[in-house]
Amino acid sequence: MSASVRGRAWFERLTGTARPVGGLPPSVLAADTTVDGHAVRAVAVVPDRSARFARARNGEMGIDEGFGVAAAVNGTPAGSAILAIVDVPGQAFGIREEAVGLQRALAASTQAYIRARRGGHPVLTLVVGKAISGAFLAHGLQGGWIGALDDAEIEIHVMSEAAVARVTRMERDDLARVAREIPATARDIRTFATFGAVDRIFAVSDPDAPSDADVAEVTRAFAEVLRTPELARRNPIERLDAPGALHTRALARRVRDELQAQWDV
Amino acid sequence: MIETLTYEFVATQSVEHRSHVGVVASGNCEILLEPAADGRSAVVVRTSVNGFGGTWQAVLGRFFARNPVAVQIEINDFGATPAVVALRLEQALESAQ
Amino acid sequence: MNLAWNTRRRRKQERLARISGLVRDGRFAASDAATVLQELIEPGDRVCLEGDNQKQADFLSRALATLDPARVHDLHLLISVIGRPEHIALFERGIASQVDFSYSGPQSLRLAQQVADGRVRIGAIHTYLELFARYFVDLTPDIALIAADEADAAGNLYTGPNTEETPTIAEATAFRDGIVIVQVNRIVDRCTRVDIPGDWVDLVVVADKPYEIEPLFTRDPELIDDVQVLMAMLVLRGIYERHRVRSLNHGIGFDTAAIELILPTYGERLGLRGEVCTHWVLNPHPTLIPAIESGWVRSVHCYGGELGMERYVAARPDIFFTGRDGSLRSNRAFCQAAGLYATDLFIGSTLQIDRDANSSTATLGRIAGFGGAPNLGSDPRGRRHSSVPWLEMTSSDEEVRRGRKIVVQLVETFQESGVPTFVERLDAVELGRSAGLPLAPVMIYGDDVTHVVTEEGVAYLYRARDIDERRAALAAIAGVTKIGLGADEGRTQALRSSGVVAFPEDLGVRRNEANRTLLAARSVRDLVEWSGGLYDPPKRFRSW
Amino acid sequence: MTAPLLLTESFAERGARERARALLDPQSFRELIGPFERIASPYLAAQGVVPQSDDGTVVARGTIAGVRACVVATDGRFLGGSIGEIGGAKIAGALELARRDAQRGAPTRLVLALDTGGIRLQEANLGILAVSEICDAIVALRELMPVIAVIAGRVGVYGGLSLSTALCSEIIVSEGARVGLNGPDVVETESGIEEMDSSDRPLIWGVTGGRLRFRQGFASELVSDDVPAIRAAVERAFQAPNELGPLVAQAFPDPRLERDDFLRAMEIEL
Repeated sequence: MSASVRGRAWFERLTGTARPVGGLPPSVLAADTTVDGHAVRAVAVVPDRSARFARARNGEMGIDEGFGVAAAVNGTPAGSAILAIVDVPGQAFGIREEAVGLQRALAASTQAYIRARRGGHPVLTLVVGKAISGAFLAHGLQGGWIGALDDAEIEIHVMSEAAVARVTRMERDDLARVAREIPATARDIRTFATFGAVDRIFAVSDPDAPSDADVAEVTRAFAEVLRTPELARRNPIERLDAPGALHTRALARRVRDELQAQWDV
Repeated sequence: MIETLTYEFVATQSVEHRSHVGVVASGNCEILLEPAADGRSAVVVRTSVNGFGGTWQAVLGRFFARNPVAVQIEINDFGATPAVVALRLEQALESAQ
Repeated sequence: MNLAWNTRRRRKQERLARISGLVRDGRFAASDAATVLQELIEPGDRVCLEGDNQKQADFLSRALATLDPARVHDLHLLISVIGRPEHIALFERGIASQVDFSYSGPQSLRLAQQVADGRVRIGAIHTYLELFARYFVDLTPDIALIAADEADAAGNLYTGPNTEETPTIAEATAFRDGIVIVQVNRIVDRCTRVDIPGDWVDLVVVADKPYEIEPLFTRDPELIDDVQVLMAMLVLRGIYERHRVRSLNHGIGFDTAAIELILPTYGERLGLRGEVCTHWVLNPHPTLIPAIESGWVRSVHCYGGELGMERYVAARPDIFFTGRDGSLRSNRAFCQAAGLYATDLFIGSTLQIDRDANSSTATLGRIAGFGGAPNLGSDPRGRRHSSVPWLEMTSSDEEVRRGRKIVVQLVETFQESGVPTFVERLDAVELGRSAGLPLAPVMIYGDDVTHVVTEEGVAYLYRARDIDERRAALAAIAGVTKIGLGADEGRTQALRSSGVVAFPEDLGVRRNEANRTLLAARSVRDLVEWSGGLYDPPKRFRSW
Repeated sequence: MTAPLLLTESFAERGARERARALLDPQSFRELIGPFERIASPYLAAQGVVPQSDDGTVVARGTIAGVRACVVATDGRFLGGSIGEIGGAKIAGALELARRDAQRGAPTRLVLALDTGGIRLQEANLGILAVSEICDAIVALRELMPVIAVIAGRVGVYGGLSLSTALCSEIIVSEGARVGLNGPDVVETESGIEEMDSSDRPLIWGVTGGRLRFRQGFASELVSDDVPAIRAAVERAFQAPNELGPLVAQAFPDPRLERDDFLRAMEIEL
């Protein structure tokens, strides 16, 4: 796998000369910057060729990344918003990670985002690359406001296509056909957005090397959100009320309604 | 893909309750059984193993020949053998009586 | 006429002289194995290669397969189980051209191909006991390649819990001037116990690694399903309880494992402990542990051992046949004889059964054989001791009468994926024809079968008055197979009334009770717990 | 002759519904959105899979030790206990309602009896969204009262739900259960058989089994596969202090060690 450059590129363009937050593993970037006068701590997970866990060198969420992102988020200064820049090809697929307990490391960052958001920090997410599975759950999907680039390289799913093929015993062609027929199995950002979790899709000129205009547009959008910070403090359940979700997630809504109706006798 | 089969049988007896047994797991099936009123039984089978309509007919025919109960049955099948199906049917009926 | 009475002995001395330079104190080096075999073995020799059900003389078989076919060819291979790839390589490479055997499970497909290609001719597919018997008549080995755990300086051998057929092969070879070559795992000062005396042994080699052994008799209780529990209940009530079966042999399937596992639960409730299933002829099945621990079992004699059961068996010498060292002594020949003559019941499964209850596990394109089942699943006409179940199988009131062994076939009416078990004609018939065998490979002949059990009920075939009633009884429990659909409802009712057929309700077996909670152990972990930690299952069976 | 095993009531043997029933006080079981309401996945048939009428997830109300309770149980036998739109909404919805009850001063004890291989591939996008809601709802409920996870099935917990499990206040595991993020076959597919041989059962249980998770302090109780033992553990768990601090890394060996040396340093038997 060739390591993606996007996470770092967007992080650097969006944080500029801001001083990096120290004490984090090299694969976790964090810096305190400002957007339109609002304090923002940006956090990204990037490839680190010399990471001590061999299975977490291409930007995957591993042990150090999970606890590292958690530390970065937990250390957010009071009053500051958080920006998660997402380009994560997946969690680390390693036996050492499993033995140590990768679920706990990724729960650490998940919980950090949740508590930050529920504690009043606006949490924004910008998906600039892959957002796969446990890695996305642990870094990005707990954002109160989620934006994404409009780009074919962006992939959102729970498992690589090869692994899906193995587990479901379906051919790649069949998987592609199913993805067209059943949006729930698609891997592209536009389809994902129909479920109500994506608030904004940005058309950019070069996702790998964002232009000044690209950065300006994204920054403008952030500023808008931060002027109405409750937009970035929305809890995930509120996505069910997004206009798209009324239709695409009707079944989930119905289950909740039924549960509520039957909860007490 | 999934095959859906429907069957009807004449019934003379009734059951008290509805019942639910089994699970959609390999070699197994889920059965939902509900009382029906009109002296007829209706069965819907959904199965991932195609081409065994005759076997289903025979298994269900034998079950209703022994137990002419007026019920609606829904079977969600994942390759259960006739032995498993027959056992689950008996279990569903016993729970419903 | 110039008569010589010791040609075999002389030839043996000549052969051994050819390799004397490579042998020291009766041993040769592993690196010389191929050379030694090449010098000793002559074209056309009968070579008995120890390939047991479990234990394999794999070092020697690998060496044999590397020999130069220009020098060593047309061997007549004698082997219980054709189980390893290099066994087939012997035919592929032209080293052996004829084979007499019992079973070829894992290599059955490749064996059929070799036969079709004309590279090997099958003498016969035997039962184990039959093959061993022929070693003492017309198939005496010139060379025996066997495996043992330990050898001492005098060539005494310890063959461990998996002694299986090693002594039989060694005896047949050694006492008619064949050459006995043993691969051992190690040389010791003093054998743990002597299973084979050193003067039956000619040559010893320490193998490059311990012999291969497979845990063939471990059935994970997690994989037993409710239908198998139902059939186990039917067997217990409809056969064991009814006929008071004390001595018996079980096949190795999950359905017979289910019977073993409901003895301490369902059997206990029926008050059958001490009344049935007391004396067993059986490998040390882990699934028998709960019954042993609950006091059901008086004795178990074994064909072979089972990986992981060593410590448990050693700790239960009242039950198992064990040596002074404490470990199991198995012997396939004696155990097969015991199963034939001294047990009242055999029960096992099959893949196909026809309307006359002939059964076979043979499928097209494979030549598998049946191992011990045809022997155990047959009525020994030479039996002269009586027992209640044996006598119950016949109803003659004449002055001179005999009893009959109970032979049970236990099958679900359909296999997984909708394949019927009851068939119009066994695949074995076509298979026998296409492989040029003089006999269709029938595992158990219908006229030996006394009972057939399916999830539908029990057919008491021994009670049928004639062939027509027999077929009707079988059809009555054949479910919705083509044969079962041919059953006449009225006739079935009559057969139930006359006791030729019994449905679960006739036997007091409730289908709703048929579920896995009746199993005394529901996982391998449970078996370990039952054994008090003495059972040490192989890795592949561990899920904790 | 003593036969203690004959007296145990296996939890792992049961389906989800019977597990929920086993954890609730006798006779208190009441299922919500039961199978006869037939809210089943509409996405499976087109992918060649027969749906199950409860989608493999059971929600049951009742009492635990006399206190209002709700057990959510997933069935590892149906599609590996995978979580799709319906199962996910059942879990998240129950957590949200329990939080509402707690805010109203009439708390409902919530137990997640999970047995799942993770998010259902056939409904991937809906599953991942549901899991993000579940994680959020667990943390939100934990601010008010404990959330207990019981992992004692044949599958254990893998995938996204392993994160949710890690967020619970107390985690009860059995020896036969496993907790990991990536299933062994996924690790083998993605990283090769040298990394993980998915047929090596002792290795799998060694690195993800209940015994290790208990030794690591991830699980608070290691229970035998016995209903009364698990019920007792659940009651104890509701008494434990519900501290909601940050999850921080615990000590582990240098990951640059060779695989087997690393595992041995963790005292994992190979």
